[in-house]
Amino acid sequence: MSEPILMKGNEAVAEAAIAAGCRYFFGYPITPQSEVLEHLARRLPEEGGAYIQAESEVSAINMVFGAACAGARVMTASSSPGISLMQEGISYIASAQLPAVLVNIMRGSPGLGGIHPSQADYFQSVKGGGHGDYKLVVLAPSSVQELIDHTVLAFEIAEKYRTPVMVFGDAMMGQMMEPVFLPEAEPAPIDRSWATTGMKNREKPNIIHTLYLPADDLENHCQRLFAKYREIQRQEQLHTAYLTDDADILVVAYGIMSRVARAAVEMAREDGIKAGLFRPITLWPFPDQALFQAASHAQAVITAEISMGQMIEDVRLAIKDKVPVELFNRIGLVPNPDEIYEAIKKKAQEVKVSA
Amino acid sequence: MKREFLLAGFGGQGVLSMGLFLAYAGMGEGKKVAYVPSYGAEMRGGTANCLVTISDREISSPLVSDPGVVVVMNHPSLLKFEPVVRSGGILLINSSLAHRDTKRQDIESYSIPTQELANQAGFSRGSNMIMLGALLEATGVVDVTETYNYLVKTFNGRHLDKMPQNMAAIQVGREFMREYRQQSEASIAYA
Amino acid sequence: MPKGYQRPSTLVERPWHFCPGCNHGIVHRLVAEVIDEMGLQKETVGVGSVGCGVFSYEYFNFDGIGPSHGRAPAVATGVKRVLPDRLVFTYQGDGDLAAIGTTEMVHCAVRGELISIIFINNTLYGMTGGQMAPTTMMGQVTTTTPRGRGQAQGHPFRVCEMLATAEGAAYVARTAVYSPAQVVRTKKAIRRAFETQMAGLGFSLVEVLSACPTNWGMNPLEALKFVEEEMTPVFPLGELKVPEGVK
Amino acid sequence: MFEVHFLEQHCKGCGMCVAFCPRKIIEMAEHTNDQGYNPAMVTDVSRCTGCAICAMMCPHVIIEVVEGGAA
Repeated sequence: MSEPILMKGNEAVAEAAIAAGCRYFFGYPITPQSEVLEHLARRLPEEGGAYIQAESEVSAINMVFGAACAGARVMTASSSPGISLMQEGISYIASAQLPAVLVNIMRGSPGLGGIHPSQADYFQSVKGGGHGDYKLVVLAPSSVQELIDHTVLAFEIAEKYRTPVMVFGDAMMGQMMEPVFLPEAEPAPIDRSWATTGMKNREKPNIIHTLYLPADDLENHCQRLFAKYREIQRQEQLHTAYLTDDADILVVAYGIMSRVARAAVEMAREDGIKAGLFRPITLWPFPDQALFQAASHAQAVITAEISMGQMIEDVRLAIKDKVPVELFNRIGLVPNPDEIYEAIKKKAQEVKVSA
Repeated sequence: MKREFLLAGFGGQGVLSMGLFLAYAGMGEGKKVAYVPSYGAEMRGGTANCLVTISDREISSPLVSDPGVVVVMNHPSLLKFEPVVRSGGILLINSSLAHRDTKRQDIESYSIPTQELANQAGFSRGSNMIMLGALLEATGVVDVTETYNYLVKTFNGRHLDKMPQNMAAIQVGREFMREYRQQSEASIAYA
Repeated sequence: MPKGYQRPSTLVERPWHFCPGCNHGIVHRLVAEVIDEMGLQKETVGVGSVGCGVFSYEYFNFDGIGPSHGRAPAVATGVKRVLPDRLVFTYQGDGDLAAIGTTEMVHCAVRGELISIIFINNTLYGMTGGQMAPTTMMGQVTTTTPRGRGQAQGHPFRVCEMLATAEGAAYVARTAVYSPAQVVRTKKAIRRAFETQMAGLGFSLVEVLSACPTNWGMNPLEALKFVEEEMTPVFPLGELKVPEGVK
Repeated sequence: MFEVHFLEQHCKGCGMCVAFCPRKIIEMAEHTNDQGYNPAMVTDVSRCTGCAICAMMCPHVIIEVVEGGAA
């Protein structure tokens, strides 16, 4: 293995895309993800690819649509308000069954919000965002290395199922630096005989569209999409469970919050409180059965989020309201571990499991 | 062994590059590191601080509420971050811009006139490296020679033109801190 | 002059969804003829639009994409950057191009993107039932300007004149199809647009003034007369910009 | 000299070919096609010069003019 490189999250995403064989990027500057653009504006021409700074996120996502139609491995990145503008395009990409990777370096919202770390786009991406019956695969890395690994994985899933995949980061992960290893191999190329590349040796034209005027056609189309989504749910769920087997208090957190929560769980264990951490890595498909399992011993569940509480709804659905689920949350910052630890301690006393 | 460093000052003082240097130094010894910058609203001239963690094990949280080592490069940073130093930890104060010593009794604290030292060293923009030298001496977190070799290898020719100046400033900072500690030990011995 | 006429092989033989006398069909055919003549059928990727042009991918016998409303120039940009040697064009109406898709169209031109836009101007939204478009003329009655377009609804948008100021736009022309002579000119303009693109000279756009008998409430011949007499004074015909390479 | 073929079932009876034929040899038929339109037809093909203006103006691309046939 080669030497590790110290990299900022945003640059890591950009380099991971290149390592994954992505040569086309279309984006629009927005804090706190602009380094992704800046890095690729420099690097993609060196790699024989194309970078365009679009006139808006609306344009950027449609350039992604076009490049994906043309059979390219393609990515865009933005931050919350920009991702909102891309929702229309995401719905079209999902319906047209195009592979594309989207990165959301989340910032505080609603509205212009702030430029601080946030996890408030969970509903937007996990539950829909764009119009219509579609699903977006959402990956939630928690370190700079995982930003890299999950960007590569995102391309693999996107191409395997011909579907858009989103990678969640946040303002802190975009800016923080950690030592990383870049992947050595890019995902294997897939069959792209469906792409609109000009007919060349084909007799029949390839058509990529999202219009199904006869009701039957639309129903069949949605059924086909959802057969694919069910397959993704079966095959692609990812999570980690840390000290959950005997956990009285189960903390559920994803992304950067799962790192802080893990430290809080360690503090609790040192003090004799049996705490555990369940971390969903795929937010859709949500690892609900694994979470149900991980909560089997729990007397209480705390979800820790940098939002007013969004994932908590999926957590409640997953554990079927067997035990109370409460929210620990902060807005505009990543809390320190002791804040979550205090919440664990308080809960442990309430349910009388504290040491 | 896990150590957290909070470095704070105003934008343009080189606080972030001090943190980066520290992170690279940790990597040079094969340790796990995390570097979290936090910017003010302004890109230049605003407040700047960063948190660096160097650890033998996987770093779970890159954030802590009570870092063991805190560097304050100006007075507002002293006021803001003096209270967060972990009890028994180290506070390094840039006395060129902070107007008092620490009021806390439960920590080790050193006041370093970084600007004056930088001027004497003929590298007036090097106060951050003076402070870094003092920090390395006070904490012994890394082997400085190893760091130098690692950086030369990592940067692969880039940014290396300023390395001799930076290393000289770091050396001045280290020597100042060494004498500072000898004197304080001596004065403790007298008392 | 060659005699006779055969359908271009680049057109799929199927009934159009267009209304009787709608000029979309003529323009579709001209695009297909030019692509046939240039031998580019297997090298072309067409990008449609939303509106009456929405089914263009079903009529052309080459690779086609149906994008969202107004975004065709952005989609075409994505295709062209990946496949720089293909002929990539969009086919858009005035609602799609001059209202919701103005940004995409303008910036495509400004970037000098090597794509061509075939722009159908029939002064209103045809597919949704004849509402006012940016190109609706002053005093013109539409379903959303029941008393005629007035000051309160703004003024007609002259796309070609605006785009001609963009340095990236190499070929900009406005034509019509209300007579055989104009049909010939339109075909020549489409060919020049495609040649501009394939020669790498810059962005190209052909605006075709087009009759909408149904929503104008006219018979097809009255509608052609309306284009000639009412539209051309507001939207003057001609080549606004021609690069040296295709003259 | 020329044959004028109409793809009768695709004709929408707009009458543009009728209006633009320089020889005035195209008319709308009395009968309707499956779509319910009166399709265009040639009345006296022997007078056709093969100029193909009918095809040029046809918005539904249903006309082909080919050389040959019984003169």
